[in-house]
Amino acid sequence: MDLDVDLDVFVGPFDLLVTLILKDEVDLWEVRVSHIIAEYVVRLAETGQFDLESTSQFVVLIAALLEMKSRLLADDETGGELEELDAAEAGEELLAGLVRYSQYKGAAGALRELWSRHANRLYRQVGLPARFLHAGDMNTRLAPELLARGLAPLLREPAVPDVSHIADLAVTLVRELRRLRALLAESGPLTFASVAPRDRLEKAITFFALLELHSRGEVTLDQRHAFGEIKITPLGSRPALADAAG
Amino acid sequence: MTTAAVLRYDAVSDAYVQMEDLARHLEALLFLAPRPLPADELAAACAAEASAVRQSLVELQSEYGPGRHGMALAEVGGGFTFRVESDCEAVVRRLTGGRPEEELSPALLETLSVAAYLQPTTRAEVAQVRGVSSEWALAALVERGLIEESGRADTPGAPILYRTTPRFLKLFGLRALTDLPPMAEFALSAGDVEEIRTRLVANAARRSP
Amino acid sequence: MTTAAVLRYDAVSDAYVQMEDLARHLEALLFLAPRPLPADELAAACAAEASAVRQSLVELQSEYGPGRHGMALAEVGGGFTFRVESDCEAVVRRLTGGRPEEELSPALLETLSVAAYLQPTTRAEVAQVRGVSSEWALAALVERGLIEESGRADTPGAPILYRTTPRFLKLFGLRALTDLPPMAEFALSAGDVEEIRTRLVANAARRSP
Repeated sequence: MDLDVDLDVFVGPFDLLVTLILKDEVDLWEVRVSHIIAEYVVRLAETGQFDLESTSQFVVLIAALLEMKSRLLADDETGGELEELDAAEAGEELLAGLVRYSQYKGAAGALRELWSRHANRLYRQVGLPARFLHAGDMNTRLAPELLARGLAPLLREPAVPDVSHIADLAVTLVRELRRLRALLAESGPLTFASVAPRDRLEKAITFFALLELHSRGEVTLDQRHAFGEIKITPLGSRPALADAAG
Repeated sequence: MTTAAVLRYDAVSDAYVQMEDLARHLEALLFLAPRPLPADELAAACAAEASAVRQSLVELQSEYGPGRHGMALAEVGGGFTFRVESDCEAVVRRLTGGRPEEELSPALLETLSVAAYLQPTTRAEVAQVRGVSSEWALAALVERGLIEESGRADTPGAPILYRTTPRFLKLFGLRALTDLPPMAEFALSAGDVEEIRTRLVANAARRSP
Repeated sequence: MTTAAVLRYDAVSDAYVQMEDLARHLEALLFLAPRPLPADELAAACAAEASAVRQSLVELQSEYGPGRHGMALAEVGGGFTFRVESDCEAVVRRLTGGRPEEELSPALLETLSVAAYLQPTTRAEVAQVRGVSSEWALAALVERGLIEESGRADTPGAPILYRTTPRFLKLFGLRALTDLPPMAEFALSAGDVEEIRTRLVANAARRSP
């Protein structure tokens, strides 16, 4: 997939971004997944070509990223506590956060201004001549092994990132589509709980497959309340081109 | 052919005088030292009274004032140092090929401003203000010598504390941290805050059933 | 209290005059350069006639004559350079010390290791094997007197070469560079410079696809 993304922390091909995330060289925290999706949608609209194979691969990669990110979020390091707040309290807290943030953003602007005026001034960068560096002031002595240890990480061959599970997942989405279609053809309306696997990641795949069926007009989805059971109803023969919104 | 003489005009005695030894010593120190030197360090090296050093520095500063020499005496980064006069920079760059400092991205500047004003601060605190994890940005700022670790906080988990470096002051042309523009300058007006509140309320109303 | 004015006495016009731009440019170049600069290099940098440069140098040399300033302009080894006046050296000796070596951050130690094992090495090479721009780290090591410039490489752009200093050896208690500890894990000794270089470059390439 040759999608180029342009993010705060990364500019370049999406595939490379995923590789770097898996290698821990780009922090997933700082990747706005919504931006990537937006760029993908824009590109789809521009090219006008829809390829199920590559799109499902994209969706799976995005799902994997979201899953990894949601794990990080659950392990929140920004100190946000998952307390029950009423809407008014939450609003006030959000407001205070925004006001605080905008102040630092203003300060960053002032720093940029100072930087542009001062960063490239020329200072003399020459160490003191050797004759002034007498042994007397060197009362510390460092172990030479520190130098070997400093170089060792750079000499070690970096591990090849394990991307095998991504390839597996790509196959899984196609397989999951087939499985759901078969089940629906066989037994009619189903609930999500009855078809979803137990594993969280696989559950996500099933969900994406469902969304895919829905967007192709093959099923209607019905959920009465948040986090409630999702009812899946097949819409006759496929591919149905009728508007499947609902 | 000309003969040159370096003289200071002394207004009190109304005469041109040679530079005094203390000023010459300070000049030598400032020329050789690879970093800005605080007045007290200068005084200790010269074995001179702080007040005498202060006075000689003032003299040096006007002798090496704007447009006088190829370098000027500046107070920056917590001390005194010579730097090339801005109108001579082009000539120097032609010889040294010195590469300009790499630009700081908006994300780095934002992280740096949080670290500068809140210092010493932790990764979590920076993340909380910015609303995104800032691990990468903090690491990049450490790598560029703009912030450094300064021990650990006395809170659960003993997180690493960060503070700005003398190099930070130098690159931003600040004498000391107290020279940072006051935070109050960037406070939102009451009207702006109200506007954000209104927008938040409108959004919340749209979302709730 | 005195007011200071830097003036040159011009014998022809019998008047005190401000320093000319060419002299100020030369002053800036000589102030910043870590090595003596030959007259023709100075002329090229200033885009000035050799004869004009010669004349300005003579003026500078008498301005920065013995006993005038903290530093004097000297002609050594075919080039011009500022050097500290001998009667100011005692003061400079009293200055050293300020910076404890324990302040070698991980980034500085890594850069120092690369420079130590690969020396002589260039800024570009250090950046390549570390995967990050190492400009500041190299400058900080120069400032601490642990590495120094040692001429220029015989490659396009003639980049500056860096090598470790005698102070570096002293700090790590080494008699000579051949005493650098071997990379136990990789069966490499300090003598296997080419082997180390090849491995570092290959790994760097693998890390950034």
